[in-house]
Amino acid sequence: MNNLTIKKITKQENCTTVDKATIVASMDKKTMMTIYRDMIRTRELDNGIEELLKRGESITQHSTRGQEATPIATIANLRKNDYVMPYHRGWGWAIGKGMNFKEIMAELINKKTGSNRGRGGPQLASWENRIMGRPGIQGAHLSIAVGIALSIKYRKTDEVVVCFFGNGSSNSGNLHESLNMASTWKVPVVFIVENNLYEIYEPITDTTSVSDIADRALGHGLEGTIIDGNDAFLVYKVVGEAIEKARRGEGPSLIETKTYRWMGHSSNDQRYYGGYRSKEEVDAWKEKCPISLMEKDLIAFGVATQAELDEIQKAAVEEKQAAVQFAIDSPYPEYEDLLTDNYADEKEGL
Amino acid sequence: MNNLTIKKITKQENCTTVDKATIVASMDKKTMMTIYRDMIRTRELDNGIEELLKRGESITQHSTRGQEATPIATIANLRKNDYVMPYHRGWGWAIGKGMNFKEIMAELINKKTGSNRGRGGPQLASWENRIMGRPGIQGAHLSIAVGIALSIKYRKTDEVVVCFFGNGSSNSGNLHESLNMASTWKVPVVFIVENNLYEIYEPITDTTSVSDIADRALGHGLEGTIIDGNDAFLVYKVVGEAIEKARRGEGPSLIETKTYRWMGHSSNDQRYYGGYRSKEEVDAWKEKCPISLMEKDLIAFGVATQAELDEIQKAAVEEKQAAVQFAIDSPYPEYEDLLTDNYADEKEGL
Amino acid sequence: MADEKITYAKAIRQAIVEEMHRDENIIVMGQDIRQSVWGVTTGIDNDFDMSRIYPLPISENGFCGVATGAAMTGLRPVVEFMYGDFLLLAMDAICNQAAKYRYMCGGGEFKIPVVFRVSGTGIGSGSGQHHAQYPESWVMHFPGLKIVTPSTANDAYGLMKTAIRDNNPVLFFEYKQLFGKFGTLESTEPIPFGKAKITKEGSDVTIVTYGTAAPKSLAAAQKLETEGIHAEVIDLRTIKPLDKECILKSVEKTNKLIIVEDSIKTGGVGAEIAAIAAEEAVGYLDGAILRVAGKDTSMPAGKMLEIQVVPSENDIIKAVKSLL
Amino acid sequence: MADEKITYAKAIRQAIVEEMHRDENIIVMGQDIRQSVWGVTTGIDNDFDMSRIYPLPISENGFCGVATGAAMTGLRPVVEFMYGDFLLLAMDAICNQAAKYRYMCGGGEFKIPVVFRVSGTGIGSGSGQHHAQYPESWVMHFPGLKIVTPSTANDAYGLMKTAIRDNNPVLFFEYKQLFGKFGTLESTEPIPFGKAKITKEGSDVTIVTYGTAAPKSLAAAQKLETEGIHAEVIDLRTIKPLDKECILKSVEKTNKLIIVEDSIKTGGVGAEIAAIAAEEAVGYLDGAILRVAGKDTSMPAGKMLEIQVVPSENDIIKAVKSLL
Ligand SMILES: Cc1ncc(C[n+]2csc(CCOP(=O)(O)OP(=O)(O)O)c2C)c(N)n1
Ligand SMILES: Cc1ncc(C[n+]2csc(CCOP(=O)(O)OP(=O)(O)O)c2C)c(N)n1
Ligand SMILES: [Mg+2]
Ligand SMILES: [Mg+2]
Repeated sequence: MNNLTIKKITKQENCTTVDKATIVASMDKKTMMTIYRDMIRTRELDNGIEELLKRGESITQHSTRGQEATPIATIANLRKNDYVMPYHRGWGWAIGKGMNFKEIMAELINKKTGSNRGRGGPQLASWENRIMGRPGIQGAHLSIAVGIALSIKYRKTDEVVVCFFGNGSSNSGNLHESLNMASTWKVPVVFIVENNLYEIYEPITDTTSVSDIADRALGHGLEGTIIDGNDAFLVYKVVGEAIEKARRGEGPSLIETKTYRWMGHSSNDQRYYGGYRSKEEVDAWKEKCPISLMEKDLIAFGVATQAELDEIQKAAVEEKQAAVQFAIDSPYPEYEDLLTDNYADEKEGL
Repeated sequence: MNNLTIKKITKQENCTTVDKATIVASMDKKTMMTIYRDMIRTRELDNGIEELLKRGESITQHSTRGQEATPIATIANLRKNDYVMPYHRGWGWAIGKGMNFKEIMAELINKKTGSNRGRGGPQLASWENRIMGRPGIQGAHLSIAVGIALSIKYRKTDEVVVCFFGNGSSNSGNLHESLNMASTWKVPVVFIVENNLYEIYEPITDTTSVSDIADRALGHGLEGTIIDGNDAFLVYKVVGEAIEKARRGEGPSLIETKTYRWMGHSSNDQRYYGGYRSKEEVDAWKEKCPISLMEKDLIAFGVATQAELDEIQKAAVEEKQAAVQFAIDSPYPEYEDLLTDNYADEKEGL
Repeated sequence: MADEKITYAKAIRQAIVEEMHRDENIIVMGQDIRQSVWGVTTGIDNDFDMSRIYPLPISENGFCGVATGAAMTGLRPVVEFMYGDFLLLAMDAICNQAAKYRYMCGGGEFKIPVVFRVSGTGIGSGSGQHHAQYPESWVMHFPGLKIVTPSTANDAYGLMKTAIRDNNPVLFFEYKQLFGKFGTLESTEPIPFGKAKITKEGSDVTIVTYGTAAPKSLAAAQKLETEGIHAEVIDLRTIKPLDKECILKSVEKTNKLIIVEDSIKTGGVGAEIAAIAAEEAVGYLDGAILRVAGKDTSMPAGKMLEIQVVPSENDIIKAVKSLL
Repeated sequence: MADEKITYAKAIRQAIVEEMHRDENIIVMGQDIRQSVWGVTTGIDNDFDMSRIYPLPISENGFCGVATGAAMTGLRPVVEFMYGDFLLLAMDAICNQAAKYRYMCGGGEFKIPVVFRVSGTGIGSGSGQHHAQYPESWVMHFPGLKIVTPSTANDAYGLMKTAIRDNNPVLFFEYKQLFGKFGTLESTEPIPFGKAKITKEGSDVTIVTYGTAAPKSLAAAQKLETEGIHAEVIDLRTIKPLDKECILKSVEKTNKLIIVEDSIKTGGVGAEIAAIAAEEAVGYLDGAILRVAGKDTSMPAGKMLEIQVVPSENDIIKAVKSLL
């Protein structure tokens, strides 16, 4: 036996196409309008937050602008009792999963009426909507999502978890450990990585060994999927299939959506436009606005009229106005509130 | 543009074969005999450690038996000033890189004459031999290896680092973070994963989402390579190519060698034979003994005579006997020794 | 039952198994958990289905995150760290996530009933720097956590029951040197957190201790007793919550305080106890507060060496005498 | 130079840049390091080639391991943590590896000259639980590490120089609230570790403090002075090594000790200092040792809220008065 074997493992790409008309035909109007409405609402929420910032409020804000489609079209596939593990980029997941403007805005400026009683700030959570917390530590939520999926499997329900993350946190060891356990245990979690090509100021190439985060599925016995993250129809369809697969008990998926943020990383970042990114690049991505794209599609496919869409826009502005006012008018937590809830069932003295 | 693209990423395997005769022909006798000798010596070292254990010494020992080929044939490619980041499995890397029996055994029973002055125990290190420490934390060494490789690149030498690890630690987030940085920076490190199908008592399938650890290269823009880890000739050749690639500045590699440990995980593990593994499985792997295999090859290819091989065996036994005695006769560190070297340039008081 | 001898390891096992029978939402997780390096969960797959037993990969931070997520949604994971030292890998999942999650999310339904069994803690196997540390103080600083440090089979049993029933993340320390020690179970009831045990009464000096230092301290006190020195020994049993009242009351009686721990002295648990006493027992403290603790050094490998850097019975006796 | 005003952030930057010019083995690493969230290293790629500047991925444990390996083999990495809170991800690389590596490997040529810049520490941005902690005490327990906590531009400058020249792993804390504060550099020389600074002399009470609590403590002491209360304020500057002599000498004079820190009280740095004093200053301590510290709670988000759980000037004043 002197013929010795050397086995090489490489990656293979395989593209298929899907006709948008087919996707549209498979969806009901309500779902499509919900996706559109929630994208519009998310953008209005962003406007509202900017108003608050201009008024001098301090908010840790990572604008959603330009990235509305992925979270919202993803979540349009979910049921009320499905779980979402969000990450820091934007608030699309919050809007999509059912949080209202008031509880979000009040929380962001730390008012007692906020979703987390004012103390969570950007770490929005909502038990009612199964939004399971948004740690400030990038990547920490990935394994928590796997734990939730494990408990779903243990309880033998057909719930699923959707877990979002960025290209930046895909470099965290947490991703590797989480994908490994999720895949070994075949638990119902769908990982969505929104690859917007940057971390804070760093382009992905300076810190990341792959340009397609989906490649990272391969180290865990999974296949990777890559799609345009700005096309709500495509996201809805492709993620929807992964969610159904998870519901059927066939295990986790990793889907990468290519997208781009229009604004600075956070409200502190004013260098985003022609600083570490070129103006041409930013402008080109603005051309690919997920909202305009869907607007065109809805009209073109005869799903909605411009009047219907305008109505949605108007309602969102009103909702925003009311919420800004609500947040401003709400009280801060009392001093004592700051010290509670470190423990469940808490007694004096610990 | 209603044709939307879905890109799927999958793994692809590609086998090539190499004739052992070609490898043998390409190697000089000295190298082949060194590999054989160091495998024999490693096995004798194991015997010596067992003698010490039987005498009641407490040693944290992870027997090399059955896995001699990978570390030794790998290191046969290295120069004196190349670096080795070892892991806990066995002592092949120590022997191969040039540590002597005395400093190893004395260290393992915590004598002052040991390589690490008696305080490192199984955490063998040797600055002289560029063995850069063997943390007890599985996977912690992976990123340290990348750091050494980074400093090589910075200093513009053609040194390389070889970093060994087990299938078990391949589940650590450290692997992901280390491969990512190594690949992004293209630093000269060769990762060798010895996949012996088990962790302590767990078969790989219970904790690990892939059966081929080499798949994990794909998440970092690298290709994976899989070979029989018990064939010294094959290991020498395939790893040698990766090392040369690293020397040329062409970046890191990940090579998986399939192998098996004959003994328990550590000296405490007596369940290894027909406990969590079947007797048939263990016995089948014993048939694939890397030392017997090379012995047969050396004779068959006319590289060495049986008499030469016997001489090597005899010398190793003598070396072992002397080292056991040396270790036993050596003194323990003084109490004061236990408190030094927490700091470099240490002064009284810190 | 009070007559049956049981080891510390088996007492922990018994508590876990009884709780698992009581509540089917309890699962156990750990590296090599069925065969178990320390013998605590060996063969647990004979008692329960594998759906309740999770062999874990070498992913300490990841698996603590998993346990946190599972705990948040109805399960009660009992997770083993094979060695205490490995906690440093999982500090984010435990101290940034599990500890803070409820607070961060606004309280309410967010609860994290998880037990992190920090097994194989301390010296005893001679395996060196990364297999012999005392991590109790690493986690003491973080609100949201509870910390249990049993020194006997009985305490380990009763406190494990409480730990599993608690709705918060609990770090449960299990010590290598104690696994084989026999004791008797005094009751099948859980032992409440935050109640120290006075293992020996005395009037001359108060010795506050926990974990592996507790049996040593008691032995030292018993020797001192034969010399006519009456030391009171307080075994804290839980570090968080801490039974401050018990300590202060004892010091009020003895006027002297020594803290004994195997952990490294600087920044150890003893520092916090000394600081509390220096702040609150001041009217009745007479003399220095002494800490008898591990040396400020990385842990040497080797059973013969490691033992030299933690306090001995004799160190405790000397400290007591120096105060009187 | 003594007249030129410079911010704390720029002082750190200047020290790094000067050292980098002096020694070409120094490299800087950090997430988004060229643009720099805190402004410390912004534009450093104008001063140095990219071979000396490493933008880092979100891989805190991994990149600290990388820095350790690079440090062991001839480089002197200066590594930024964007926020102090992220240290919990890298505890293994720092406290198990960098801290113990030399000891574990037997000393000799094994040296780890690395500076971990724990930047963005403490409150100031209102971003919540994971962006506002005070991690100094998390690392205090580990032999092998040094810990620097500068409160002024001058100290930050001089201590950074020492940190970079030190042959051991150094944690260098940089505080959000201090980045914009102006100061003057008194000298271009490094400031030695382990030498506290008495920022105000006094005879009535000793206030020991560090980091962000130092300016508050000084301000409180100055107000007290106007009321005829003479507090002595000791700014530790480094926590490890700790200038015990300075503390004990001051307490010998004042007989009273208060420790002020923004960190959570339980298991904070103050506990260790109180314990040392309770053990060693006992002859001349008169009254309780008080700790004025952060509340035992997870940090709330929001600038308006976070400020409420750390001590105020007024809390310090009240504590002093309660002792007199
Ligand atoms: C563990 C950790 N490291 C660093 C940070 C600081 N940080 C916050 S967001 C961010 C970049 C994230 O990039 P990405 O994941 O691509 O998300 P994006 O902001 O682009 O949507 C960084 C480095 C953090 N919050 N947590
Ligand atoms: C971080 C960490 N977790 C767990 C352990 C305990 N442990 C030591 S060896 C081992 C199994 C390692 O398996 P593998 O990497 O396959 O190496 P092998 O022993 O099979 O050669 C485990 C779990 C450890 N030392 N470090
Ligand atoms: Mg991004
Ligand atoms: Mg293995």
